Amino acid sequence: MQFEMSSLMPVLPEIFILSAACVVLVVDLFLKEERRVVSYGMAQISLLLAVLVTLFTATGERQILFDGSVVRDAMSDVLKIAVYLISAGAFLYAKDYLRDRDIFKGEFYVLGLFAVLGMMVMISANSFLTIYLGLELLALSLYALVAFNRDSVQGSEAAMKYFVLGALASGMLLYGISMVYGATGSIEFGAVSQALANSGVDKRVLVFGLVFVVIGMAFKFGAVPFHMWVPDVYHGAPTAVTLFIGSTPKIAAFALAMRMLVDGLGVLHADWQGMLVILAVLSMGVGNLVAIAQANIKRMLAYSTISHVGFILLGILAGTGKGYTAAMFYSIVYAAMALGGFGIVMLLSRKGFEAERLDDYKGLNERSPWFAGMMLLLMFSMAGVPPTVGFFAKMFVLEAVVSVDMTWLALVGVFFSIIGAFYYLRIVKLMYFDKPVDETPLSAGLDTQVVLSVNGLAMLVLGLFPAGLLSICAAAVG
Amino acid sequence: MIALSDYLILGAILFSLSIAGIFLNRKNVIILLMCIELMLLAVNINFVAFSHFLGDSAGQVFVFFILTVAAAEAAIGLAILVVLFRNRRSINVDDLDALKG
Amino acid sequence: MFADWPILSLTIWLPIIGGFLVLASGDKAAGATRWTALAIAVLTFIVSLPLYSSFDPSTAQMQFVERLPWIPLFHIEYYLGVDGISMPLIILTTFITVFVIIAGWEVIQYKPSHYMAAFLIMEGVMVGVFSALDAMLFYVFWEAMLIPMFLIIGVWGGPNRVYATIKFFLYTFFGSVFMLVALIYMYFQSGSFDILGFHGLKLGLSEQILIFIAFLMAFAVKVPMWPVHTWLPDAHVEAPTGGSVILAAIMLKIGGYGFLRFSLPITPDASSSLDWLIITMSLVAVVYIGFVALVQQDMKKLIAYSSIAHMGFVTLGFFIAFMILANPDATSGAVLGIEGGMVQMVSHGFISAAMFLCVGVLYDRLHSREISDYGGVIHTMPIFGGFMVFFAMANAGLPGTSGFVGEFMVILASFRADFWFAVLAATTLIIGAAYTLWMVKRVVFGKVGNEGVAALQDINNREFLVLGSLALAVLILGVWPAPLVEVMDVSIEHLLKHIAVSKL
Amino acid sequence: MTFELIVFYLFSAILVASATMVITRRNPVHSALFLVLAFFSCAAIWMLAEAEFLAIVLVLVYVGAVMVLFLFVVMMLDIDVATMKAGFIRYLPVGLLVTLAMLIEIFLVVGADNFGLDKFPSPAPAAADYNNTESLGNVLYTAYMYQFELAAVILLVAIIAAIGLTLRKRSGTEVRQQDPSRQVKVKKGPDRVRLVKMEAQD
Amino acid sequence: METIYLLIVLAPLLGAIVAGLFGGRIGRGASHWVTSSGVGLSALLSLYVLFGFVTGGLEVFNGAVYTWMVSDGLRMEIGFLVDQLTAVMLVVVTFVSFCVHIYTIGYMAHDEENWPGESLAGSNSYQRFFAYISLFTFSMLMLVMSNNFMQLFFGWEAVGLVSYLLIGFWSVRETAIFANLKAFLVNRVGDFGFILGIGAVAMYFGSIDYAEVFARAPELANTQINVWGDESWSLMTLICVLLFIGAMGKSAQVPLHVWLPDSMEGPTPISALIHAATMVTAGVFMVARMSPLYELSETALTFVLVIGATTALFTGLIGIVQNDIKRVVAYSTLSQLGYMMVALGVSAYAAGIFHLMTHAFFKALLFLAAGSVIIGMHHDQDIRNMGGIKKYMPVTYWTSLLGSLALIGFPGFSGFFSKDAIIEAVHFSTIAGSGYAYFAVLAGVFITALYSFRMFFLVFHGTGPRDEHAKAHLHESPKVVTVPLVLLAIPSVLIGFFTMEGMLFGEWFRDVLFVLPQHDTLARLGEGVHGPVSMVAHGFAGFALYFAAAGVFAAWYIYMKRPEIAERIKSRFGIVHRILDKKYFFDELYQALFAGGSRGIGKLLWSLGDRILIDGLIINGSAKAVGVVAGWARNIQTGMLYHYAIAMILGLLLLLTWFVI
Repeated sequence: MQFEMSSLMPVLPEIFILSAACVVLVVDLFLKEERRVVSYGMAQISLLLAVLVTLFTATGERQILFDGSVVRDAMSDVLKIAVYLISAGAFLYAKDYLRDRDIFKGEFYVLGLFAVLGMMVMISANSFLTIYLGLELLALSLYALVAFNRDSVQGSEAAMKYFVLGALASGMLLYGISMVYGATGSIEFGAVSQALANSGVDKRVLVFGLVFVVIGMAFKFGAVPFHMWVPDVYHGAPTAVTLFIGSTPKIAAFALAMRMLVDGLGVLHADWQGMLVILAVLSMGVGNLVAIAQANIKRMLAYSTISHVGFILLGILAGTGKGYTAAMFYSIVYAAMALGGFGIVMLLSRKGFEAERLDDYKGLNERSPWFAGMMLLLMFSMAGVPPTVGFFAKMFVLEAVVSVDMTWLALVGVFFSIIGAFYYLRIVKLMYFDKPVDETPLSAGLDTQVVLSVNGLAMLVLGLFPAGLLSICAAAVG
Repeated sequence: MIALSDYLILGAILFSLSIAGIFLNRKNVIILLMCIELMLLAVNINFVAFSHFLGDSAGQVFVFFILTVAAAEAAIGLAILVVLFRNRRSINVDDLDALKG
Repeated sequence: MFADWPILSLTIWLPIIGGFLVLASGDKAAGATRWTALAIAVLTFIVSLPLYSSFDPSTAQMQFVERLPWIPLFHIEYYLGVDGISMPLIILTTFITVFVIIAGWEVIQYKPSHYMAAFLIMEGVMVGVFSALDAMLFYVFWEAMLIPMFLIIGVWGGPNRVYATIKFFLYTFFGSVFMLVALIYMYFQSGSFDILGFHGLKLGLSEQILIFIAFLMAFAVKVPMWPVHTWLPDAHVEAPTGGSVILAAIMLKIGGYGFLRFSLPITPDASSSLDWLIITMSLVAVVYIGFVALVQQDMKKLIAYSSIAHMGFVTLGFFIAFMILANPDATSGAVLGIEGGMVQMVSHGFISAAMFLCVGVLYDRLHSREISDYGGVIHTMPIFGGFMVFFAMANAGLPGTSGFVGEFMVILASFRADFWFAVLAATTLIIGAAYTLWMVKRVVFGKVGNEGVAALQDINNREFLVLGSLALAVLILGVWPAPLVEVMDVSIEHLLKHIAVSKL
Repeated sequence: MTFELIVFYLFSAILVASATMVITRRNPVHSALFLVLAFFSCAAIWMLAEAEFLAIVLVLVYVGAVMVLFLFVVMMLDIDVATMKAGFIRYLPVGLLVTLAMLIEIFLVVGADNFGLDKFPSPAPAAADYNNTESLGNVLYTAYMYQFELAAVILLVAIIAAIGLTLRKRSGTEVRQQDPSRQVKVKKGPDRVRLVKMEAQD
Repeated sequence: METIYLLIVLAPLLGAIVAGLFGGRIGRGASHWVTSSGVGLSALLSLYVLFGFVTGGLEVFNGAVYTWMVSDGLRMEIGFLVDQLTAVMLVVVTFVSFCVHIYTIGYMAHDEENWPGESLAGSNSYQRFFAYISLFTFSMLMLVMSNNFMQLFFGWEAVGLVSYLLIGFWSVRETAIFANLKAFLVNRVGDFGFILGIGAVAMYFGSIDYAEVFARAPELANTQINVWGDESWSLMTLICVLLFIGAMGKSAQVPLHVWLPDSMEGPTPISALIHAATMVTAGVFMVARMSPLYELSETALTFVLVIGATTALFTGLIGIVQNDIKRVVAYSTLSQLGYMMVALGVSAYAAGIFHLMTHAFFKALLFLAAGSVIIGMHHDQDIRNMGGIKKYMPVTYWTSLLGSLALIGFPGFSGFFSKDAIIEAVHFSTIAGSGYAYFAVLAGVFITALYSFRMFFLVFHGTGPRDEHAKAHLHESPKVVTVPLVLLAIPSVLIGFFTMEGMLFGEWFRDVLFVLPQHDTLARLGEGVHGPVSMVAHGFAGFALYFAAAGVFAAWYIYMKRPEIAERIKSRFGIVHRILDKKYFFDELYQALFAGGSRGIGKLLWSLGDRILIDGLIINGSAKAVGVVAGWARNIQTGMLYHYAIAMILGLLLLLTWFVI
């Protein structure tokens, strides 16, 4: 086998991010504490450059590389770009927060970039092995990030829980992969898919393996009952990290599901559809219900994530092109919503004060009408109220579900979203209808303010003009 | 002759034991980590067995990577454990209950 | 000459964009903000007028159509148009909004720019609801209405506003999400979200019934029909005057409009087989709610309940059409019922708006809505007292006012469906007069109740303008409803022809 | 019963027994040692499956590095062993039940019905010149090159994470440190001797 | 011609608008000028119209002014039907109204005394009053000139509105605003039936135009409508009864009569105009107008007859024990309305209308006279405080006497002709209930005479007011008050004599009022009567005249000659007196049953239905349930790592069991 430079071109984005991470890692060693912002800047620039690199190397065709290990297609390009942009947003919001807490260290950005790399690998994976490695790369980076604030009792507890459960989940995933390997004799998606199509394979063994694979995916998504880590990790991790965990990995999880279930095990659609139905219904139910009982906004958003995952699963389980498009749209939109939501949490936090309690949002409209408006848009978007984009995300998914004659599932979905609307409304209520307890003015930097505004307004603008993003997703799914 | 099912049953027993370990062990986080090592071992047995019976090297390659990752995982897990212990002076699983609800 | 202009789009987006401008202008120069808001509202009203003047009442076709692709992948279009059913409601919306802005002039001191902006945005959105011909566009406007209203009640409302506004939001949200599923379902049956396409869709009876129920949940909550009405009194009581006005005058109409645009033509067979349900609910609304209104101590609550009872006539009028159609020897009455419902909607828009504004006038002065806190208002506010009595009479359905027309038509039509429907519906003559006039007696007439009342100032020019304009509208419509009925006549006859044909 | 089978069963028994000990021992040091035993027996079983390279890696990497790390950490952390197993018996029934249910369900699938010799005949033993290590090495650096690089990145992340989490720059009064580079740079004068003026004490 | 009719209607409306909206600006004088001249113009034009019909110079006019609306093929128009019946009503309405306008100038001259000083509503109450009565005139004219049911209902409700406003005119008085609410609501009960009747007409005739409806009436005469299960009713009976329920409200027939006595809370001019002469007779007018329908349903006629007779007798009885001067007149009005209804019930529509006309004049006269007395007595209305007013107020005295004589049916006076015609018509009638009615109307004659002259004697004769202060200031009312009295006294006495022949037996109503031959009681009466003189002679042959005389004598004997008898009767028949004094407990019954009952139902529905069941249980209950479930569900998240792991393992087991096994 010969390697030519041209064969590396399709993975140039991965190579670029890897190099960037290493460069940041090294450069950071030589930086003084007060110059740490350079690492940050480099990380941001590399993410933005990665967008360009991805765009320039994009061919729009489906390319299988490295003996079937990697796939480069339109979906991977779109998802990767979303990951870069949202990660960049996360890094930006995190900056002030980290600095205020004396954990503004290069490792954050290095690990963050490695996590991005992990996600990219997942997004582009074409074999179970690649996807596993990508998953672990992402997971290991995240474990470390959760424990990033070493002096935080909650952080280390969350990290421990995340780690143990994550390891358990990847153990299960591997067990499932081993069964699939045993049944099909291959770990490469194309080959697996082909082997399945040629039947002769014992269905029962496959479904048995499938269950484990689905669980591995469900854990990454945080779908009930594999969701238990989500609230604790969101809550315990430093908000800057929660922001990161809460946003982009959902895109990666979507890719995980698409690659494994659709590319690899698409033939078993009828079987995994049933599993995803259970997971989706439970997720929407538990997520929305328990969120109501939360007094901590990070936990609340965690449960809200779980409920949104239920919706993403709905789109995937439909098993049609439109369903995948809808789920993809939803994932990206959700990542952006979560980014904005946690961004506001970061905005309100300051040195020695975590704006975690719901009561901290009281009277935000008095303190900053603009950002109250942004949060309003984000919350209504999460609740799925038009004309925000969250509505369209939900609507497309429902459409996909209805199109496969599962109208009852759509009804379950909308029923739980009514319950869900309550806790989003409660935030709006606190911001607009209550008097502020804390009158401290907001102290975020201009960059954060601008990006956060763009983030919030995007909910509205995308809601008014959803066709663009939607057609991109549709084209990506193919 | 050793049948494929023998290997797989061995893997299954190990897998179940590791799960039982996670289940039963409520005091010591380290043993949880060990259980996870056991679980990966079970998976590896599966892969090796399949690889052997299918005459395909991919399974063994997979095991190779699992071992690598498991090592990395162990390192990070133990690092987190150390951080946890520093913060709490305990690695009792029962004490990890600050985050709930 | 106006036919080529995108009048509907203008009417929708002018106030929305204007609203954001007002929002951006902030509260530093509150006076300028108010004038800007008023200018936008008036301009919107003027812009909407060609809808009436250039309207061709001789056709049931959609007019002023605008059609652009919006989300091509799902065949969702930006598709607007009006017929005789929606056009009067749009004019009503633009008309009432002007007065809501004026009514909130100096009353709203807390963040007036937000207040004005919320109403302007809502105006645009409501016009959107009435003019959307794409179901998804309709739904987007329909739900978008909730946001400004949620804030209006919550921010400028009374002491129990949070409960009221969340109840309002969740109630209506609950109702409408099921409609969403129904719309999506129909999308797969017809291949697009074109509402007119839905009309022609063949559907089985059980499908129709499920879709009908989904629509019913949305529209019944909005109208509101008994027994899903309880959000309304709370919302009304807590809302600021402008909010109550918009809520009563226009938002409730959206539910009624929905029945005409969706339930009836899309699921005629289900409507026909479930008409007893709607009629029962409507009659319960008329009678039950009438009695409930009688014992209210709070003026706004009383008027809120009265709104529910009046909207009962609307739904009654719409659905007796099916009973009449089912009767083989009946020839007429169905159109009368539906038109009666429509007239009732428009008229109720004026009257309830005026009633809430009247309460608002009092509330602004004494900060109480309790009936018992007033008495003998006529002695200190004779002009206001005159208006209040006038609107109360209109509310009680006095001939010569618009309140009479719709009720009269519906009672006449319901007689054709069943004698007892007419009997129950006609009880509103008694109960309606009882609760309205009893309130008037206790508030307006009698000896001056207390020192607060003794110190009242009569309405100023601004309030006079608002109430006077509405009084004129009520009177004109009552004395000569023909122009209103004419524009909707062909459309409704077309609708009736459509629903008379079974889809099975 | 062939020799191979006897060996398989023997090591399987040891493997299962030691695994059981791992999860039931009170003292984590014992658990760790039993885990080492389990790895050894597993390595033996892999040998039977002609995965010599992996068997050796397992012993070398796992027993040699990972388990030592475990032991190191166990020793380093000051753990009260006495209380470690309290409540074990209480959860035993439930644990057993769930484990049994699990086992039964897995057995139903992976049992001889699906994976018996009739379905999967034992492969012919590899030729004498077959080199497991070589064949693995071949694919590892060609077909799996991408993954191989990724594995390297994962290890790098592990290093960064472990260091980032546990390395502490000790400062201040907690620990007195020597810094030879600073010692060397000491200059004459104020660096060496510091004159302290004190008020006369009476 | 249409212009004249429009002018008749619009002139008062214009006056009302000017005085109502700009009264404060233009002042009192201009207000009463503009309204009075408006009504005056109407009156003149009405006379012209009537004259036109008398001379045959005018044709019946039936035409639309404008189309109110067209819906579903049902054309609703605002239009006029002017025929002989309308012409009579026009003249009655505008003439009485004009007199009342004039009278009001005097009566309301010092109205500000009735208002608290600071009341702004009181500051222009004078102008407002004129606006109201002009508006009333307009409404009443719309009613009588209507050519369709919708407009009839408009007029019907509009007069109700003005009545409401005027009864509650002195809005500081708790009793007044209670009375107006009561009046409106009781009327609404009638309207309830009325609108249903219109509904029935509209739906079965497909039109609400009189001409079309009447034309189609015969073909629908035997239509049955299904009301419940197999039960079906005659359409015509249903329509007529429903419409008559409306008439019962407006014309204050038992049991919807309770509002009329209370309506005396309003200023006296409106008692005369609205609650005696015009509005309350709208019911009579309506039934007469609908004679083509009523004739087709004997059941409905019986219904009308029985209700009318009952009203005539029993409300008259109450009049005997009343002490408020206006209430006595009010009960007398009730009783006389009963007579009119009786006439309609026996198909003597012409007699009914005839009595309506004569009654309008003499009852307005009596009310205005009573008002004059009240002015003199400084708004003391208790007849027990009066007496001997004759010498202080001669004009009032004499006009009152003429009015009272007309009322009791003194031979030759207008009341005599109309009332005697009714009694005789009942006598000739054969429809069910006519026996009872005959007894009632005869007894009524005695009672009418008794209470009328009881009042007359107590007020004008005897020793004089007990209150010396009042006595000192007692004097005749000003010209603006007495002139209308005189104006009204003339027709009270004479009109019967001159019009009786034409109206009762002549051609006048032949094309307007429709009577089936078998019902035509007047025709049978007409066979024996030729001209007014013959009628008077005929009167002496009947019982009625002697009953009336007995009544007058009894009144003189009991209340003037031997006042102690009255006391003795009162104590002897305590229960009867109490029943009469309490007006058969109707008010108490209604108050408890309807006012209290509906409030009770309302409270029940509100608290139980809305608040407890719907809101409490379903809405807040489900919200609470969600909250409880949420609170419970969050406990699953124990924080314990092994629980989390267990959850995952259980999830695994679940999926395995579900999909693999």
